Amino acid sequence: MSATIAHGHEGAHGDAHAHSGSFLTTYVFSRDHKVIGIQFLISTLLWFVVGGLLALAVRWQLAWPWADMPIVGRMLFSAEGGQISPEFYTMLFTMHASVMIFFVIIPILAGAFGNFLIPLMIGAEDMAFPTLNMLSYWAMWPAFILMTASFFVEGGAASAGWTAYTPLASVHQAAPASGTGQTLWLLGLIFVGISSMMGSVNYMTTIIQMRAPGMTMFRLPLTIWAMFITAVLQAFALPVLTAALFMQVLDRVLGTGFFVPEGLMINNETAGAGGGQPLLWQHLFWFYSHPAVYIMILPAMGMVSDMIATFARKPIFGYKPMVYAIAGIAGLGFIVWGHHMFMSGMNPYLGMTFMLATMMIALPSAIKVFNWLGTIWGGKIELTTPMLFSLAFVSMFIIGGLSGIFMAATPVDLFIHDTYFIVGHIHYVLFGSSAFAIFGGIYYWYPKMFGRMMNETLGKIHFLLSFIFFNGTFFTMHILGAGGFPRRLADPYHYEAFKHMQPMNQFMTICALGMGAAQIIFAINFFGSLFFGKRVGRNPWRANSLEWQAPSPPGHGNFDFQPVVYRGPYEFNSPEVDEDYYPQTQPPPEKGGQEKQKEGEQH
Amino acid sequence: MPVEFGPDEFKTNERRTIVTRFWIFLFLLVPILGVGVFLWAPYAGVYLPQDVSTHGHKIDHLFTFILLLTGAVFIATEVVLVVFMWRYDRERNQDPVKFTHGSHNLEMVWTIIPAATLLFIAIYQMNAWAEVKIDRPDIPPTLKVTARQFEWRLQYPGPDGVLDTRDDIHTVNDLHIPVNEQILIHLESDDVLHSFFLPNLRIKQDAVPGSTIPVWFRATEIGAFDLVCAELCGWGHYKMKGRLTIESREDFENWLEQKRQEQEAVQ
Amino acid sequence: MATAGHAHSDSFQYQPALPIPNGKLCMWLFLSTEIMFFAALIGTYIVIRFGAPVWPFSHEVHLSEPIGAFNTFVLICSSVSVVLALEASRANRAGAAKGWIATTLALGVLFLGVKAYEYNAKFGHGIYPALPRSRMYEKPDLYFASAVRQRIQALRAEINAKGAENLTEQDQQRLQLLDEIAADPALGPDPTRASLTALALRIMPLGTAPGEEESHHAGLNDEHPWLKLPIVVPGGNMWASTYFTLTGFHALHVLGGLVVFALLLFMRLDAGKANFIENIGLYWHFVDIVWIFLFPLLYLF
Amino acid sequence: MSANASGETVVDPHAAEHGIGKYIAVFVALIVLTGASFFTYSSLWPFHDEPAVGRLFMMAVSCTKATLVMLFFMHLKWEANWKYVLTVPPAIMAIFIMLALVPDIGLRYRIASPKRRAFMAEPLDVASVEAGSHAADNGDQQHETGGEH
Ligand code: HEA
Ligand code: HEA
Ligand code: CUA
Ligand SMILES: [Cu+2]
Repeated sequence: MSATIAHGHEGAHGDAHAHSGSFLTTYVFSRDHKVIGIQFLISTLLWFVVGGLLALAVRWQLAWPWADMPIVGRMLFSAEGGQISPEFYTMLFTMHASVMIFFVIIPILAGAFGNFLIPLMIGAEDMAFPTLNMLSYWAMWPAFILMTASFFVEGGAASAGWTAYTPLASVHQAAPASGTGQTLWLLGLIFVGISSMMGSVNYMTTIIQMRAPGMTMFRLPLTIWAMFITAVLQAFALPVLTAALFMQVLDRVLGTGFFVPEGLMINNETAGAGGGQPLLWQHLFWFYSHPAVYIMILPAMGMVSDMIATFARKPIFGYKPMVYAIAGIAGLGFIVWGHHMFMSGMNPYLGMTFMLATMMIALPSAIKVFNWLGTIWGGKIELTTPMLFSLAFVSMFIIGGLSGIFMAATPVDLFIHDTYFIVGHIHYVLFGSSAFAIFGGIYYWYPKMFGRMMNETLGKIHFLLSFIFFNGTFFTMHILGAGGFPRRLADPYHYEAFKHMQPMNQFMTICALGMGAAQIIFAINFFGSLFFGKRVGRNPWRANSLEWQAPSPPGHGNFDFQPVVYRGPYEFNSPEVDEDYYPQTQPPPEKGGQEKQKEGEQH
Repeated sequence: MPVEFGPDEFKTNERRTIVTRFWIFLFLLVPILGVGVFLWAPYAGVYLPQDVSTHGHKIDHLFTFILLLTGAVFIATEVVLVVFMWRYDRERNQDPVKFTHGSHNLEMVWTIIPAATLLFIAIYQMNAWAEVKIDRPDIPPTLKVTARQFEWRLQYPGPDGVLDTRDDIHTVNDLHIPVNEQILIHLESDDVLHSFFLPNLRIKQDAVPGSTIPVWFRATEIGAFDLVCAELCGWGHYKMKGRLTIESREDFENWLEQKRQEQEAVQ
Repeated sequence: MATAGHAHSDSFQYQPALPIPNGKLCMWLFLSTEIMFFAALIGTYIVIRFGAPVWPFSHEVHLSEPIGAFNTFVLICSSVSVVLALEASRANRAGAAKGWIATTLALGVLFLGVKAYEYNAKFGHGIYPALPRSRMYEKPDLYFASAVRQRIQALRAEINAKGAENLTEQDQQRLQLLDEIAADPALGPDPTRASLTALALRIMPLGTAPGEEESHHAGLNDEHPWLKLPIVVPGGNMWASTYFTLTGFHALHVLGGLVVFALLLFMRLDAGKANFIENIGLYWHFVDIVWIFLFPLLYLF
Repeated sequence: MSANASGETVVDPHAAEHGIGKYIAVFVALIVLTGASFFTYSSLWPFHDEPAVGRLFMMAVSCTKATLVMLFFMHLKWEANWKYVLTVPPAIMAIFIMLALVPDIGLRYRIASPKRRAFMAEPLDVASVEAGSHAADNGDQQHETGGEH
């Protein structure tokens, strides 16, 4: 570990001046943060398709259980007569969630945007440790291969839910896939963890040490603040998950008993000597995975703040409260993990404590929501595609967040725990919020990444369809949940009481298919614009933050001038200047020196 | 030389105004349809199912209370969002941009009011929680429920009234309880996690292998309802369902006696 | 260190918040994550250890405190030697630095050697977590008795497989011993709790609590190492789980450090390498600190 | 870039302050402290009946040792205030996660199910052996001893 770190450091220095390289070092094993960011972006979009198709299979089964899957079914499960078997269904949603969370949302936010934006936005030429950075990308591939390989091993992929609750996940006899599949899943996650860990220390070092002159902490764009605090969250939470994952691997491979109680009988077979505590896994898992949900939303919030300020042409409302809110969410995020365990048989007094903390975590979120509203108040809003996605983020996050309040209330959670209410909540915060912010972010920073604009019309159609079909798919889940419809059921209509909910599920599935189709438009736009998009200059959105002062796309070393920062990133429509924007690098008019700056830009 | 391209592209024109209105309308649909769905839900029969317990109404009340509260917040915030989008649209808004970095007073207001609200909910719900999970009745267990892949094993004390003796009465997936009586269940699991979910009694409790977890409630109406397993427990999770029959004391005892005789006949 | 930034006119200027090199900051951050990793493991150990109904005495699981203490000593020495290597390198005495690094490497290897010896001692007694069961039983129950019976039968079959005429003197004695053990009341038709306990104690006597007199008689397994009979170690499975996991992860960290020290031996450790040595030193001290906690927790608690 | 990479700043301003003598002193202190925690295991330790005392003592000793290592070997004694930023939060979080598990998992064996109890480890009942086979033994108890399956 330490060896790589040190090498990485030396490498940073040596590489900064190397302008040419072979194809392999420029595009594949590149140590340039921008290339790594784009690699992350494209890989995660690919994985998004994988996760999305798994979700569509889930939806298919929920709408027409045991019906033949058209075309694909015959190809994939001819043994079952083209149907999804209940074993396979459990694998589907487990892998859907694992791929979406660990291979899409986390790596796209931290990996793709974090990598691309951090050095550009703080005025650095690269990350502090480029080699480490490259390794953090390449650790994702073994992870993904391990995970997907598990579909092809005996017993199939992991099937204990993305939460991998023990002893279902840790005892071979418990589920067909608790053989090799679950072990591969665990190893895959360990690799993801290693990747995130390398990213996290790197981001923290870079943000602490490599800001351009004048870029004080309180002049950082909120995106950077969010990335920074996300990195801190990862640094503290992830090792705990890694330890827990290792313990589960040991339970499965070596027969230790951390999560297996004694006297376990499965299919009339004893399962190991045991002596451990099944709930210990849940504590350790959620100690990471609750902060992880904030790892999945904070960068999105940061990005949205930037976009909203830019397109409302107005300074962000309450910059410092926003920063404190991010920090508050992170801090509180560590003491609420028990809200996933209200019904788990946890000490009920502990449940009350966690409930109180969970209620309080809505506060910083409230501050953020109100400050976004405050930002668009009195502005001049331009409804570009990124802005539409950002406003949709706010709108959807309110729904997702408010549904969290129901679950935080322990007695209500008693009823809605493990029902579709939770599934609705998950997708409102993860898809409606995080993924929408990601789409917005892609439209917004695409010109910086590739020097070309994405097509606005296609973008708006993508937004329109995504927005409508997203709500169509997931809003109804709330009332399904209120009706007691349990999640993770391969065939909910096995229960008489849920039969009448099938038409709603069919409606949701049709919407989900529509949402998938909408993503095709996005894919066309994304890849087509690489070749046909309009070329852009440095600052197409007339934004203030540093990345827009660099060339599009930025060359090696990012800036062709020494960035010096004079103010915060959100000084839109400042009375000091005539323009409606005021770049961070532009010296104040009184002090003169504007010529010098202009010179710098014309390089 | 790269072309400078930016927001100017979308300068004023007729088409743009219409399109903008369209987006604003789309965002307005969110609160309208959102509220609509919840109003429609009870009629469609996808809403809180019939409650037959003594504590259930508290949970339902809390649900409704939080629904109204969050509903109000939801409508307010979404409407404010739409109104701002409408009012401060680039075309419509002729006033200069309000160049401000925020307001300390406003921040205080919108921190303290939600804080108070949330604290209120937190304290308000504690009693209901205590009633279901903390204030355990001081009575001997009515029956023992053992979850295993993929069935519910129920064990009633026999004539001696004590559990775990030879005269215990065993059934599978067939849970009978007397109405209007305090019931105390000892919940166990043989293999993996399961969850003992009685939607109509507003009861849910995971069964953890290795622990005995008490569950208590009091049913108020006679009838037959579902017993659902609500924690993923393997491929057969979906079919791990039981039947709950709430009946009068008399029927219950008859049933128990009948089961006992059936059991003896087998032995 | 802003000065360094100014030194390169063609390079970028930064405004670092902390007056330390990036590498050192990164190492400290990395150590924070390591702290959390071991905190999770130690936390697990603590709740399992104190939640357990019984925990084996160290002698029951062949844990030797003096050996553990010796290993503590070895690690402390290596911490000193690595800090001396840093001093030497800072003073630009490359040769001395390399000497100290080599010393550290040697001490680390010694530590791992002792660890391997300890592991081996436990494996030799059948103490390890294993599927479905190791040779350890949690209580003297019927499972235990039947396992003993099976083991005796297996041993008998093994000896008899040679054919009656090929049996040596030693084999005869062994068969005799096996017969004698098989006659134990616990292996008869109706074993009692007391007889089962007695058998367990006969195979492996109880360990002693700290401060008590060492028990004098050795068990069957000690007297006749070839027997390898199942043993009863109440709490043994969780003991083995936690012991091997905690020390194992610690040993892996030691190994990681050793690899870097080995690489350092191929470099010139002059002042230019001082920062690098400082960073690996920080890591090494951290590994030492982890052991400082593991030793009392695992050996003395 | 930063100083170390360029390899320019190498003169340690504190070199004089903490010479080898200091390290040797710390080394001796660590050895002595190790001896101290080892001492709780010897027969001279007075609190064998109260294991908690010994454990607390050992943890205090360990913390002292860790502090010594951090202050002197890891040079924290001579560092600027950033040392608090980088060490205090992890320390708090580490202690927090260990403590957080206690109220639930740590006390969990108290609600163990009868089935689990049947399999749970228990101290060997030496007294029953000494009492010989007169001890109350009957078929039922055998059954219990052996587990049900
Ligand atoms: C990005 C991801 C993300 C985010 C941001 C959140 C945010 C929140 N979550 Fe969510 N959660 C998940 C992802 C996320 N969650 C996932 C994936 C699961 C399921 C895991 C599984 O089991 O598979 C889950 C499950 C989950 C549970 C467990 C449910 C159960 O299994 O029974 C709970 C319970 O308390 C909960 C609560 C909350 C709360 C209170 C917030 C808060 O942070 C929300 C705060 C925001 C607001 C409240 C809205 C804005 C505020 C205002 C407009 C101000 C005014 C409001 C009031 C006065 C009320 N979540
Ligand atoms: C980041 C997180 C994320 C995202 C983005 C999604 C996206 C989606 N999810 Fe997922 N989901 C989770 C996280 C996520 N989910 C989690 C954590 C769970 C809990 C799992 C558990 O219980 O363990 C869950 C569970 C879950 C369930 C519940 C399963 C159950 O409990 O039985 C359902 C059911 O409807 C579902 C559906 C969907 C759908 C339809 C999408 C859609 O939005 C997907 C749309 C995207 C695409 C379709 C991809 C694009 C495709 C193309 C470009 C290819 C062309 C497409 C066509 C030809 C149509 N998800
Ligand atoms: Cu049992 Cu799900
Ligand atoms: Cu959570």
